[in-house]
Amino acid sequence: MSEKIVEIVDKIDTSQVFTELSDAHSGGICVFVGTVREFTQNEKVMSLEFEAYQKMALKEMDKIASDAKEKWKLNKVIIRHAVGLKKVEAPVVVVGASSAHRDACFEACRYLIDTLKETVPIWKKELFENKTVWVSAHP
Amino acid sequence: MSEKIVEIVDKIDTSQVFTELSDAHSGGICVFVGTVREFTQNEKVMSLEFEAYQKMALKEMDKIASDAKEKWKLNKVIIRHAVGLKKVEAPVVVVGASSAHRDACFEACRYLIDTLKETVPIWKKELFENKTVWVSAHP
Amino acid sequence: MEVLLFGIAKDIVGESLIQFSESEKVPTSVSELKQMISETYPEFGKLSSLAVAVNSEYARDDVPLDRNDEIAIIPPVSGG
Amino acid sequence: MEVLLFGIAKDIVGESLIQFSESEKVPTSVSELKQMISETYPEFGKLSSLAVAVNSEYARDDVPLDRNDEIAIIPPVSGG
Repeated sequence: MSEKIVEIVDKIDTSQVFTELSDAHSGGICVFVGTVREFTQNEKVMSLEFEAYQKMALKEMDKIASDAKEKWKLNKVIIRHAVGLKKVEAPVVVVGASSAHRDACFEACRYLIDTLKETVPIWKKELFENKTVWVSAHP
Repeated sequence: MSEKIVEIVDKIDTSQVFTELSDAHSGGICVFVGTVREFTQNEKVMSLEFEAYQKMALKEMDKIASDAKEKWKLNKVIIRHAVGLKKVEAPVVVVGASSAHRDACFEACRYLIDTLKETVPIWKKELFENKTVWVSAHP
Repeated sequence: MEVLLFGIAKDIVGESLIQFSESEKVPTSVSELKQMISETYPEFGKLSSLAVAVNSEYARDDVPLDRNDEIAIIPPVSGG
Repeated sequence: MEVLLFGIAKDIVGESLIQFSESEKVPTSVSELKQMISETYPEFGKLSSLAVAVNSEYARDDVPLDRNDEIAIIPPVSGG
């Protein structure tokens, strides 16, 4: 299995992620899943819509995965983001890493999601009952 | 679904953990899985055997889950440990938490595994080709 | 020259693409492109940030633009 | 009085239980229990740490022991 999985998909399946990151040299696997939350600042969210500049997003995700592998001693890394319309509770992003010891996979996992949110060209639109908002667009 | 899952099981199934921790009020889920590593200090491990003082272990795991829920704003928490003989790559422990924002679930997840390793009466025996070692027993 | 638009940039312009015809004045650098679109669509000035990608890499203001480059406006990202 | 044994403690004693018969001297506190088993089984003295649980809770050295308590020797834990 590949040491670096970087994907943009229509639907995220969380059931296989630990199997995907598992290997004989790892004692720990840390995974973060971002999901659609029902309320944002007390307003009820109907759904979220994700749009990606696919080609560039994959390039940036690959850079983040490679950077993480340089910063920490990791065995496998995964960054998978969903696009399209997502309902409450749906998983929208999965990042994770496996390593011999747990420090590395915890730190790397945090780095993966933090950096993804800063640099990967993916946009999230919140659909409320009476309006839609592109998240972070305005100060 | 219960807000706190604390279990000792014979076999860990990692495929449902994100579903178990998912809820409408969470935007993030962080999960750590501990697995059997093939090499320890350059010696090849055949398998690991876990033994628990079940009654007390469940009590201690429940305390850790409750403490985490007091320290951070968490929606759901899971601590699940396996007992018995485990082969290389097998998952032996799963800890995780879901929360509105990712800081809380990351910090809580780390706390869960660190504290479990310190206080929960479970013992790990490493089975090498020619000997067995109770981990951490001796200085 | 074509400029790809995503997220709120697409909403501001009302298209998923800005096309500069052969006869039009085209921006020769990232900074010129930013200036031109902000003048035509003042809403861009209200965004938290505005980046440009050239050939699917973030490009600084002084990067020159060529007709054959793949150019994209990158409004504030919000993945994850 | 019975004392439950786990992990390496079970290996040291060669049983999963230490039984004190009615006629025997029984330890009256956690510290006395620790002292008694370390004298009978010197291997306990070589462990990184040695704890005792009374009624499935970690118990400090001054905790008194009763015949009806569930008592356990807790060698260094290594779960996870």
